Amino acid sequence: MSRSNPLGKFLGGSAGRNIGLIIALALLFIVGAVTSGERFLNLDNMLTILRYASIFGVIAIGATFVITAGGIDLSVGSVMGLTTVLATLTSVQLAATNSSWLLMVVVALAVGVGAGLINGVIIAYGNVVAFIATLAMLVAARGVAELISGRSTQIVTNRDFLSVMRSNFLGVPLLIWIFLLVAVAGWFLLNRTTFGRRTVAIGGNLEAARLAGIKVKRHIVLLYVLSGLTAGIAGIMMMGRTTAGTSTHGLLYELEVIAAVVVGGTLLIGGRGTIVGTVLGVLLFSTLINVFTQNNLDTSVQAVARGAIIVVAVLLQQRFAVRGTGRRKGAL
Amino acid sequence: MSRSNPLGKFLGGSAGRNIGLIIALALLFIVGAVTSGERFLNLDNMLTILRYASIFGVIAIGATFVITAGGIDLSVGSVMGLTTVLATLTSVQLAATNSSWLLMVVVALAVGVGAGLINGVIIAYGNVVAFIATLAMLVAARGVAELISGRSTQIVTNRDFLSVMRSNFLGVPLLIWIFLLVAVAGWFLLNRTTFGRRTVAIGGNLEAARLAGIKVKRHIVLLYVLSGLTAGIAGIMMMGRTTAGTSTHGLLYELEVIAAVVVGGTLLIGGRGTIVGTVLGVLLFSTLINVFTQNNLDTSVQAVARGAIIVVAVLLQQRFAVRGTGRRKGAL
Amino acid sequence: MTASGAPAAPPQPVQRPLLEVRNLSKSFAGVRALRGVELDVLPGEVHCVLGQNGAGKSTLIKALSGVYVPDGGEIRWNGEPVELARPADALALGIATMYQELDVVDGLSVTENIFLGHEDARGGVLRIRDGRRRTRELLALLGHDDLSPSAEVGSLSAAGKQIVSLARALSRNARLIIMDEPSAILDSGEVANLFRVIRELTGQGIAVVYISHRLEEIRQIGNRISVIKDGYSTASSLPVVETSRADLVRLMTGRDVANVFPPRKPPSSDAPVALQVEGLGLAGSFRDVSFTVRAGEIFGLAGLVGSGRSEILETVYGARRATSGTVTVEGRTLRPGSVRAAVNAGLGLSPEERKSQGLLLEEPIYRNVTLSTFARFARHGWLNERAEKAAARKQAEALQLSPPDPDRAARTLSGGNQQKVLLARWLIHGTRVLLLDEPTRGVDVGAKTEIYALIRSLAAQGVAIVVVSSEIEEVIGLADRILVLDAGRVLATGNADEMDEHAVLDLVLKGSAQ
Amino acid sequence: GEDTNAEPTNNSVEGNQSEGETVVIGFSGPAADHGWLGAINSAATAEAEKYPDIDLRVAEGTNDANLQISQVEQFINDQVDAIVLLPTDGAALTDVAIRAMEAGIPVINVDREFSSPFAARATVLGDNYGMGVSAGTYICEQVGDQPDAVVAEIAGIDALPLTQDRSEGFKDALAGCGLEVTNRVSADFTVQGGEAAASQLLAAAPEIDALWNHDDDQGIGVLAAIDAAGRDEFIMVGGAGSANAMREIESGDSVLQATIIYPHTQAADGIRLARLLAQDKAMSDLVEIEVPNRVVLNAPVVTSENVDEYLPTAFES
Ligand SMILES: Nc1ncnc2c1ncn2[C@@H]1O[C@H](COP(=O)(O)OP(=O)(O)OP(=O)(O)O)[C@@H](O)[C@H]1O
Ligand SMILES: Nc1ncnc2c1ncn2[C@@H]1O[C@H](COP(=O)(O)OP(=O)(O)OP(=O)(O)O)[C@@H](O)[C@H]1O
Ligand SMILES: [Mg+2]
Ligand SMILES: [Mg+2]
Repeated sequence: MSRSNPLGKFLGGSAGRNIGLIIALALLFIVGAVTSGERFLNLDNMLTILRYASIFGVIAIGATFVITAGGIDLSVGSVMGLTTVLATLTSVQLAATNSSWLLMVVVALAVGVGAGLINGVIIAYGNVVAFIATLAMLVAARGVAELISGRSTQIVTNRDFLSVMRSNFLGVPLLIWIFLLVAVAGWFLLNRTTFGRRTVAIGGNLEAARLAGIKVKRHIVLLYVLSGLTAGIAGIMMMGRTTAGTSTHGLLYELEVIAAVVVGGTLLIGGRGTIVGTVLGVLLFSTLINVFTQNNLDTSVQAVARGAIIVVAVLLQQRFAVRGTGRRKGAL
Repeated sequence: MSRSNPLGKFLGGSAGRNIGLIIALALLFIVGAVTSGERFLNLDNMLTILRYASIFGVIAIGATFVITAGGIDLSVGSVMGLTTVLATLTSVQLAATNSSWLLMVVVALAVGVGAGLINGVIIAYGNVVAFIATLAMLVAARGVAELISGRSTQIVTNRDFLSVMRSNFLGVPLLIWIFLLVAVAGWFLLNRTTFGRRTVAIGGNLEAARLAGIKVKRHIVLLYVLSGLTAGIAGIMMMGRTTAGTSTHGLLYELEVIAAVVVGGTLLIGGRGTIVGTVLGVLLFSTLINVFTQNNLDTSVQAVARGAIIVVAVLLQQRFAVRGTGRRKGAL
Repeated sequence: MTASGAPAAPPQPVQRPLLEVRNLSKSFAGVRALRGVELDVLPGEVHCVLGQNGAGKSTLIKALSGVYVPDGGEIRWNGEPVELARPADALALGIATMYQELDVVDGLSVTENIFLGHEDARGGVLRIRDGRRRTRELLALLGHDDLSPSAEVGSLSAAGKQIVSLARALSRNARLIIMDEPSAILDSGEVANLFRVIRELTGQGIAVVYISHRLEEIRQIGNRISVIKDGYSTASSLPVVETSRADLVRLMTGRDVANVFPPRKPPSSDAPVALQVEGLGLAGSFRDVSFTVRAGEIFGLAGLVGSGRSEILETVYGARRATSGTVTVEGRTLRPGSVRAAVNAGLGLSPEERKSQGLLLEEPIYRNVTLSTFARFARHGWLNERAEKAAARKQAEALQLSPPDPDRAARTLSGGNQQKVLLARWLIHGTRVLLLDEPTRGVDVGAKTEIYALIRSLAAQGVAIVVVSSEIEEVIGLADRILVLDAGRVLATGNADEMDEHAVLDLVLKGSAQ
Repeated sequence: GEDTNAEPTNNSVEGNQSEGETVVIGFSGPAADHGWLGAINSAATAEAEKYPDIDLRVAEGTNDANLQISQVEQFINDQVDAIVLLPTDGAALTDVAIRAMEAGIPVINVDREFSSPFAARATVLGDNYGMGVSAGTYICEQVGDQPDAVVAEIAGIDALPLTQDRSEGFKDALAGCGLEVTNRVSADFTVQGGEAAASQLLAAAPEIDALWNHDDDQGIGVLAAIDAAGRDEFIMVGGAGSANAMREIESGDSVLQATIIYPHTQAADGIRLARLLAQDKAMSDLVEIEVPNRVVLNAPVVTSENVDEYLPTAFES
């Protein structure tokens, strides 16, 4: 709990908070190493875990902000799908071929930001509870994506885009670098900037933040825009990874993302958020799937094991995090 | 807002709270009547809407209690699926044929209660946040259901069970009667019993409830048991309606149910719950789908319209409900 | 005070104590809140527990109510040692408690709140009519026939909630009622009412443990006094009549605190007008409120609970959108309904409900202190946390915040120190006009004097200050000018030294009688 | 028109194509949450548009049996002339289909079979088991000579009976040449699911000889993962038969060597049959004067040799 410990500080304000998760992750690695040995531990497999984690992780970073502020964004997956559909439209891809592949990136980001803006305005100015507003966006964005794509999968034909997205840097795929970059940026944004401070304040006590002169509504809009932006970034990564744009991208991400963030230690009621925890939560989930596959586990058995492991991870996380933070609210 | 008005009183404590929803529902009926005329307004179609609403609605009644207490139960659909699988096991059906079809009912209810008990204990005594605990149950129960059923659909062969479940009473199908019964019982339980008052208290101010000597943990367990019980009842109804038990029953119910409850006016942060609102919310959703089908709307267009209508319904509901409740917390 | 009257005669000393507390201790992570507390409560007495903020009073009563399980020591009830593992255990014994933090449920009605946990029910089914009847009886006993049993508690003012809380404690038919600062949010009329009820209770042999920072109240209602300092008992069961105010203060603080209100230094009449409020109104709450406050002046708003004082402050501050009128700060008219505009213009508000409106309880103290100024410690949005923390620490030291550790969560501070955090917030801001809503609620005598001195010195530095307080003598003692309010109407405005408590009360009562 | 003794109006191609009296056909299927189902829907609506005498009512695609039942009930209430039903679960929709039949509305069961023969007037099925057999047989032909060949499988949504059927057929066919599935993962018929499952599978199985992927739509993701991992030591067989997959096969430089067709035109066929039934017509090219009650579509293997034949009619996933 000591705040003077610099490592502890980095680990999300207090090392203790993440120790439980690190233990859970370590246990999982041991299980992986014991059951699959070299096949699990080799570099390629580690990169596989990270590549899988990266897209999901980028979205989770954005979601961490929203949840820290006491909100929720169920629309992330669906919005991600929409960004891929619009960025892979024939017209966009043609224009991108003639100008630059960056056009596709810009389109994806713009769509994400736009959807986030709509979410934010409905929530902050329409006073619609975030759960409902973003659930409506989840449904509607998927519908729009289907209409625009005619429910078909659009292939990425832009070679430049693909070769950039699949490039490596220092032996590590670009996707993983993007995740790292977004995570580090997210960490700084949450812990070292006024934006992050406002986010925590709003999640901790919205009324107090308002009375302290923080423009709460505007900030809430920005938070959902940020979440839309990370969905857009994830959309770009997804197009690179799957070479396709389709309305089914991001299907059922909504609960998984929130689960990773909350397992990471961010409070669902707001007021406390940890980027390091989110990254650990995401890694936990992706390592889990990897270990399952390595062991050729039956899908249903996987599901049962997954349910149990999620609960155990949270129990572990709490076991170590509760100390010193005293009684917590929202036990329910 | 007048509290002396008995109708107003029935409508969830204050008529105002539900007026917005009633208006939304009325608008929808007008749209249905104008676009589809007789085809929409006839009795058979009304019964179709209600039959569909009934299964979903029974689950939503249980969910209303959990949400009123500030909790959340994402596992309802998956638990419902599990109840149908276990109640349609060959051994159970054989035993039921030899003894009584009630055995299937008992098995379904017991499974629902058991799952709810596990949820409740993990949440109340394990201090695992409800979102995560029930998400884990959602995943795990589906896995168990798949394992037990071998992923095949089990046919209900018990004739007695089917003929009871499909009977009519006063020209109205049994399913609808069950929904009505559960709704009335739920209303009574929430508004006229100590259990209901304590549920509201726990959702409104958990600490205050504890200080008042309420056994909060035990009560929380009971709430999730109740939610599991309604999932079990819904499972029975589902078996009657589909003549089958399968792990895919109840797929993706989790968010829909919560949406119906919240659109109905129950606060997601807890402390206020309305059964009448939930019933209206469920009716709104099922009428919406009916009107869409009547008008032969494209699925994707339906999705977009649905997103928009949900937001509008909530805005309407709030427009009329905010008055007089003064400063509200949790605008986010 | 209208509630004056001789304290009841001390009960017979031969009586056996109802409650005995021996050497009680309780620690929280790193904080030893109690370390050897003694308490004896006799049937039918009003036993006052005194201590500074953070002395451990609330912790003691929570140990007596089964909220906290003590680490050591003994609690005896009727001579028998008891273990109180949960609130229900204490309630079952006959110990009912009014907690310092309002413990009502907003979404439930008055009746439902009062009987929460022991509802009038048969087989779990509520007997609504019986509950309402008993509620009406209780409310009548408390002199509040005006409260409807079916009203939602969330719609009541803080004082209304406190009354519900009291009714709840009474409804338990307890033999000991513990009241943790019940008067903090009550005006003098309500306090008189409370005392009448307490006398009726003690007349029936019920014991009351009474906690308050208002020493005059203790002299009026108390029989015996126990004093806690830093978790120790420094005195037990002193008879009130034999203990002087100065003794009490010394027992609590370990020093002498004199001169409660610092001397007035009214601003020169040519000081510029800092705040001008004209024709301000808020539909359904107050109307046509006008006043001006000059730089360096302290302006008080007096009135009964629910007269709309808090709402006036919040409306001036932009937290509520005025339906009419204007607010002008140093010549600039503010955009209505915008807190940001008010803050930018140099306005600061220390709100009435510290916990729900002021503090980020889980966040460290320094972040609470800089909540409206952290952007100043940032360049292009990039925070310089070191500078921020240093500034917060400096301000906290200037206010003698205790403990002085700026990294502690605000939640662990005692009430008085939480109030100081809010003041520090606006001091760092360099606010030109400070709006203080109940700045000394729940604050101990020592800290109160410090806060008074602080307010005065701020005024001396040219800050215009508006103070709302339910203690009329506080408004009169502190303010240069006063505005008296009743039910949202301005009754009078005048210089504070031309008024006294009785004059103000008379005004208010006449106003209400109309 | 349920009167089976009625003389069909005609059974020539021209006669069947000619406009008859307008028939209202209700169509309900699962949520189009992946490419093949999307193609099913599009093909069905496109087919209906070809006939001016078809008034097609499409209910919202859903994976909830309860909702789908109420949609069929709505069709019954409206007394449509025929119902084409691709049930989210065959057994779960059987009862309401029987009720429709009892109400005199012919039901055409598509893809996922009802549990009662009385529930449908005609049934159009893809052959899921046959698909697995085709895939397994093809793989046996290619790598059957290596007794320890590593065969991997990427299934679709594991909870669906059709996935079980496909895997069963695959297993049985492989057993014929002494092989078995060494690594099996399941995806969810989506591109992202295919990519995710495949990349994990490739990490878990460093050396593969043959891979069967159940669905070409998720195959886009599978191929992307294979490409990203730089693996090409094995042959891959697809499923469903999307145009995309066929172009890959045609190109000749892909690991994807073959795909097993699972017709996306089933619902479209269902609509045609529904129209014929409602208009009391028979099927051309059959001597039989009645529309047959069971049509099981073939699951042919498409390879570089015959891809030209299939590409023109393949669906764009
Ligand atoms: N839950 C807690 N966790 C950590 N420290 C606590 C907690 N509750 C109280 N404390 C600490 O225990 C000490 C005693 O607090 P307590 O609330 O009993 O004081 P008090 O005498 O009631 O003060 P006040 O007059 O301000 O109400 C204080 O130092 C406080 O900071
Ligand atoms: N949240 C609320 N909902 C409804 N009415 C309220 C609310 N808050 C205050 N009121 C009412 O508004 C009026 C003015 O309240 P306000 O709090 O401004 O008064 P006050 O003079 O500051 O009294 P107090 O000492 O209780 O704060 C009162 O009648 C009060 O009951
Ligand atoms: Mg206290
Ligand atoms: Mg006030």
